[in-house]
Amino acid sequence: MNKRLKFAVVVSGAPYGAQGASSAYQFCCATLQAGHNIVGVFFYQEGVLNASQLVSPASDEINLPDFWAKLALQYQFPLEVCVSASLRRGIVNELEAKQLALSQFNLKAPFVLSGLGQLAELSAKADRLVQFL
Amino acid sequence: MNKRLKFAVVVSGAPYGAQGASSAYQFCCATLQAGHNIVGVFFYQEGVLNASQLVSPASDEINLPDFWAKLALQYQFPLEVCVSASLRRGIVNELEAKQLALSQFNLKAPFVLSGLGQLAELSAKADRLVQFL
Amino acid sequence: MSILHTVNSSPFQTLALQQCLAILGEQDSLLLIEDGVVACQAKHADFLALSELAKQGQLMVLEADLQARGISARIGKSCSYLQFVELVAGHKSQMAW
Amino acid sequence: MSILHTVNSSPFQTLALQQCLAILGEQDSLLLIEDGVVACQAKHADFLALSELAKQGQLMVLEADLQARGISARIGKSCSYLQFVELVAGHKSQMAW
Amino acid sequence: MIEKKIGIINRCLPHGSAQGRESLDLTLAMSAFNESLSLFFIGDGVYQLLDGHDPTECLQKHFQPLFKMLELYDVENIYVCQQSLLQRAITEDQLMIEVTSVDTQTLKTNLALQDQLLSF
Amino acid sequence: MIEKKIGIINRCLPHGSAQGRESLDLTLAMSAFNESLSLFFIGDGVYQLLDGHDPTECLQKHFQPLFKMLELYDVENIYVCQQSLLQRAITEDQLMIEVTSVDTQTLKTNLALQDQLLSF
Repeated sequence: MNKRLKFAVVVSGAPYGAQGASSAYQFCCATLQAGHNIVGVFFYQEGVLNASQLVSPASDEINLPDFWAKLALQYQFPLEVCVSASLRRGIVNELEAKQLALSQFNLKAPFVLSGLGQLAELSAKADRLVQFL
Repeated sequence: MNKRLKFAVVVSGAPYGAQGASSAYQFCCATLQAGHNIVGVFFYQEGVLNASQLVSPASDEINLPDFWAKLALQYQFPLEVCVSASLRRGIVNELEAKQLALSQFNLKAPFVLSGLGQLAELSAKADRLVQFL
Repeated sequence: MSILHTVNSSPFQTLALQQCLAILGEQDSLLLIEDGVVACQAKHADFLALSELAKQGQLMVLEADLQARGISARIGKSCSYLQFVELVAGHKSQMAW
Repeated sequence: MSILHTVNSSPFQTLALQQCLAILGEQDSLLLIEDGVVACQAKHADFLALSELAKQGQLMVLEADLQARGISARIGKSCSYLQFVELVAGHKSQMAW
Repeated sequence: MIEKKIGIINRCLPHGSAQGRESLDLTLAMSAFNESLSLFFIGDGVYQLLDGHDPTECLQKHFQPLFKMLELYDVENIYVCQQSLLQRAITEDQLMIEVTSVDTQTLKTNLALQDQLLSF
Repeated sequence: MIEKKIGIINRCLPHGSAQGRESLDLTLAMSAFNESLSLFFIGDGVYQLLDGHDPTECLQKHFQPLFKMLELYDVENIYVCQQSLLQRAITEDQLMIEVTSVDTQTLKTNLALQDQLLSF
């Protein structure tokens, strides 16, 4: 078997409408299956929409935010969501909602809003960085 | 002056990340300024994201969902949002949230969730149909 | 009455412009918007075909989108959002590329 | 150690493949994913250049994406998600197009 | 009032984007309200109809079987660009539904007949 | 541990998508944590730097002035593809910041030096 490597994955695509986020998810599954580690997945640009708890596809379709959440919990890696990219796209956690005087929020656990510094940290930790558009 | 025409506008692009929805908004403003009527704007595909009440850009940026809401209220035309395209992208109104057992919702007033039949109706009413990707 | 084609992507990024030109009818018009406006500034594979269209008066470019990118059109008629509306009014249908 | 380029769009839709081939280094590899997989089935402007790359063993195609679209590759090595992971592991960096 | 002719244009590959699937959704839904729909498959859009999709492994919805519904819903004007098929070495009998294959000139003529167009 | 070299690649026009703006956001933010950033402007990406953007009328954010911050943040490796400039008849003095213009071979070499790449 090859050397165990640490992967960081950047997701730039929405969970629905384009395939990139699904490809990223399948790539993460394969990475773990191959015995490598995932140090974290960073969601940026349209990718932040993966963190919505309101995504509700029909029953014959996959719910990608659910899939991400389960995989991250099972393998204990963080799902970091860029806060500034999120706010302008309508992804808000409970705390931000309060500060912005919004009556609702939609960030799904265990996704967390974080700054681009977190991406820098993942990048520093990782042996390989992979991006999905 | 030219003949007054009835316009229907289809928005297929997200409020942020791509320019199409902004172009559609500016087109609608110009349409009204020219003395034409808008029978309605239909939001489909990524366009449904324009209907989120959680979109919270920085103060030096425009809030496109707000802009749509104000224009529609001022000129009294409907903002129809395709319900099936919405649900899979995480746009949910209070009623759907209850039925799906979701604790939160994010549809902004006066946007309304509606079926593709509404697009057929707008199409039948309109002298011109314009789409923004 | 004919089709108003709108192209919103750069000819250096997508083949939308090329494919649009291939099925553009004799009576149709083409309006470049958003990133599509660069097609009338830079030399790309279809610049000659586009120039021909401009000579026939069938090529328009959205001024606001040129301005946004700091470029000026070498071919085509510059057009405001109001003129965009009247272009739609003056054509039977619109086709978004 | 070199770059693994991934192209996810069709050569009939975007110029990503063409631009990727223009700066692909001698030691680099190219993996076609998502809509990009059609590049190894249909005859497009860069099919010849792509075939050359395939002959050097530097062209891979994601099997799952071929299957999704009901097409088969005429050039390039077919590859699973697991092999995709090992390709990333075997290169210094990845560049997404 | 005469019913408007609506042309629905498909230019994308399946699965890389949701264009094909949402175009078909729209077509089936609108066919209940408008009997003058025409579908156009040009460029990569012809892959939508190429029989044999299997998107399970890449987690996309397998919507191709729904094309069979078009006939039941009386959507009969289905035009496919001949040149796009040729360019991709796809023959008509590889397509999963019956279509009318048209040359560029006929394509232009048929597009010009439509009152409204929607692109996917 | 040696700091990783990160290459940030810009291939898009400004304003039609948020690519340029979000690439610059990322660059400025990451520069606080990593001093080995290199920026690459290739293809339509060179328009990001072409002086004179004015996106007010099309409702987009005027982020171009922020490119001036790169110098303050010590981001100094800024490579622009010579051929892309030439193809668009843009000269270096029309760009709003100082850059290193490179030919295709140098571009390849510099890209190969990076440990990680991010595309916009």
